[in-house]
Amino acid sequence: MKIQKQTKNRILAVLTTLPILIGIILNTPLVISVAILTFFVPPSTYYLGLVLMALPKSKKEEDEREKITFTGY
Amino acid sequence: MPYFDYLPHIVLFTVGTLIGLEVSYKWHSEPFVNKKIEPIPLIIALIGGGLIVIYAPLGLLFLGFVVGMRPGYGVYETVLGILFALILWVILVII
Amino acid sequence: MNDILDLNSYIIGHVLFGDIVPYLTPFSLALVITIVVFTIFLALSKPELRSVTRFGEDVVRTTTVGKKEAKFRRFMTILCGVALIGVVTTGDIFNFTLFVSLVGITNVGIFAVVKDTHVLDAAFQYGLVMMICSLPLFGGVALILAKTGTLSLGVLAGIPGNPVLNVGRMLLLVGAVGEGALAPFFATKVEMIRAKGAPYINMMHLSSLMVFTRLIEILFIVG
Amino acid sequence: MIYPAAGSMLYMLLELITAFLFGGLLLGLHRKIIARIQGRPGPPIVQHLIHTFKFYIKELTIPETSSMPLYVAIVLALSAVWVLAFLVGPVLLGPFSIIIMCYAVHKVSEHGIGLASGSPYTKMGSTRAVLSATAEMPLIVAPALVFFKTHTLVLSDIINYQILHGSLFMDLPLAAIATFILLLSKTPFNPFGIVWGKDIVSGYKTEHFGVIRGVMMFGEILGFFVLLWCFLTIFFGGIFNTPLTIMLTMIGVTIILGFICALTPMIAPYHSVMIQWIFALLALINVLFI
Repeated sequence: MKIQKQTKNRILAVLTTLPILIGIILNTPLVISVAILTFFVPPSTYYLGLVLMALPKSKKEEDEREKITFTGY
Repeated sequence: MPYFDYLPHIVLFTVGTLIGLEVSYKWHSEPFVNKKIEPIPLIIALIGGGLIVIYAPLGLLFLGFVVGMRPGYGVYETVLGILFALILWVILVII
Repeated sequence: MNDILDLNSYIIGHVLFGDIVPYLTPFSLALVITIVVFTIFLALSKPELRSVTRFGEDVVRTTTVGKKEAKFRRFMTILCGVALIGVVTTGDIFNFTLFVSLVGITNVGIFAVVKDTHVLDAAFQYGLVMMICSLPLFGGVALILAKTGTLSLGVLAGIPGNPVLNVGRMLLLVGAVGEGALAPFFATKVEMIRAKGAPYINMMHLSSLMVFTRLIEILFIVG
Repeated sequence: MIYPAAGSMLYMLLELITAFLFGGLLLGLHRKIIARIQGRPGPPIVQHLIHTFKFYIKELTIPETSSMPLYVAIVLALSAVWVLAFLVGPVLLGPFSIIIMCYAVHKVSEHGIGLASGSPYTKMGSTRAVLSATAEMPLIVAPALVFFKTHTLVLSDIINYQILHGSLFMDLPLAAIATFILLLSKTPFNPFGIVWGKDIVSGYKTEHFGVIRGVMMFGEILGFFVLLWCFLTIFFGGIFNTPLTIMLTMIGVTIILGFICALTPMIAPYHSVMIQWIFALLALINVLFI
């Protein structure tokens, strides 16, 4: 079974943001919070960015996306 | 003391500059030519300068509006606003 | 362990292993985690397709690292990571020098299979520098041992500095700089990293900078 | 106002956001000053932040020639390293040696970013990154001098020492200048910026756009903030030790940096390395005054 790219990115965005939220709620000890922030802030920003990027910004753009299929170099 | 004491200042200033950028592009769509002081930004700058002494984040929002205006616009207004804030600060706080 | 405390504020833990006491401070913990993460990612990455342009030709060629070559270089990369973990966690200067020379050997190993004359030339010169620098490296340690009677960093941290120790430190500095291809000897390194195979080359740069950061700490602790 | 407990996750996250926004504004100011000196109106001060957010909604394409997990992971490593440096430095006042390590790893990731895409321009940028790693020289000299003077490398102890004995700038002026050169070599459009020189398109950043460029800019903004903070705290810690004074001084230092960057041309690679070495050796002369 092949997961769609957008779904995968959404799952990863949630997975990378969750530890930060959990850390805020549970008030984790110092070393662990430093580790969590160091390891999860950049990937969470990356995956959130990927999800944001894939969202269609307007109706017109959405139509265009269906029309043009760019497959890379 | 933590740095995020100044988070409201920074956020409101940023928001102010963004609004200023948008609004001034609405006002001026022509190429940049005139170099004279405009009334509305001047009033906003003076309000900002006054508010800085009373409640700094809100003052920075208004000053940010003038700072963030289209490149070339709002320079004199900014300077006047900051000068006004300085004068007010000297009057209210030091004297 | 006063100098170690001055550098790091506290010690997370140490292993009593005879005279040699490997210890873990926030600094070495950060180093270890960095090295482990980098080693995993570098070992997992596939080598890039390098685009090459030449003067006088209007074409762009892409070349890549062969499968057999990549296999050996990946092995050397992982070995280099393991040696680096040794460099940053050890509590004994002699082990430090051994691991640093192992890092040097694996670095040459990473480039030994590249089929490119100028890269091999540069690797050969780096090997010469390494061999020459092993004399001051081990000589410095021998001086420190002769003066203080110990090689354990925990004990050395409490011994105040004196001229003989300073000479030992300078020798250690020269030796480690040569082994890790640091600042004055970076010319050979710049030639070597013109080779293909991004992950493996990156490991070499990582190794020399990690040796560098650990070296600073060791130089502060001794004396 | 209710504060989250110092050292808790929320506290650190808020500090991170503040530093990011403030650093972005500083880099925007830097660009504005350069433009003004060169007689242009220049972009608005928020432009750098707008750029960063803009890249988050741009399409990401990954070159087919790239070395795949590395291409993304190394950029994440770049920003993770500066997040760690920020948490250890300005937030927790921990050991300075970790910040040195972060700077070193930052150099490694610059190199890796250039290598991973397989483009000749990024390759050139990364080769220059290795070459300019010689700028690590002030990095060994400055902490060494500070350590010999204060007998500690823990930042909170360094600050306490300076409050008691006066700022270290008075004792180590040459080391401070060498560190300033290091700081200069990390600002955009600087004379030593051979790694992203326009003669090689954009240096190691050439192939990075879209979301990944946004993450990279996030890391760079934090890095600029951390380096400025380290410079001010280590050499002027006696005078500037509250957030307000530090932030105001950062604006001042950014203006000075802007003047320097606007008025100096880009130096050729070998000359750039040589000049940084000269300043590092000058800092070594400072040993005589301790």
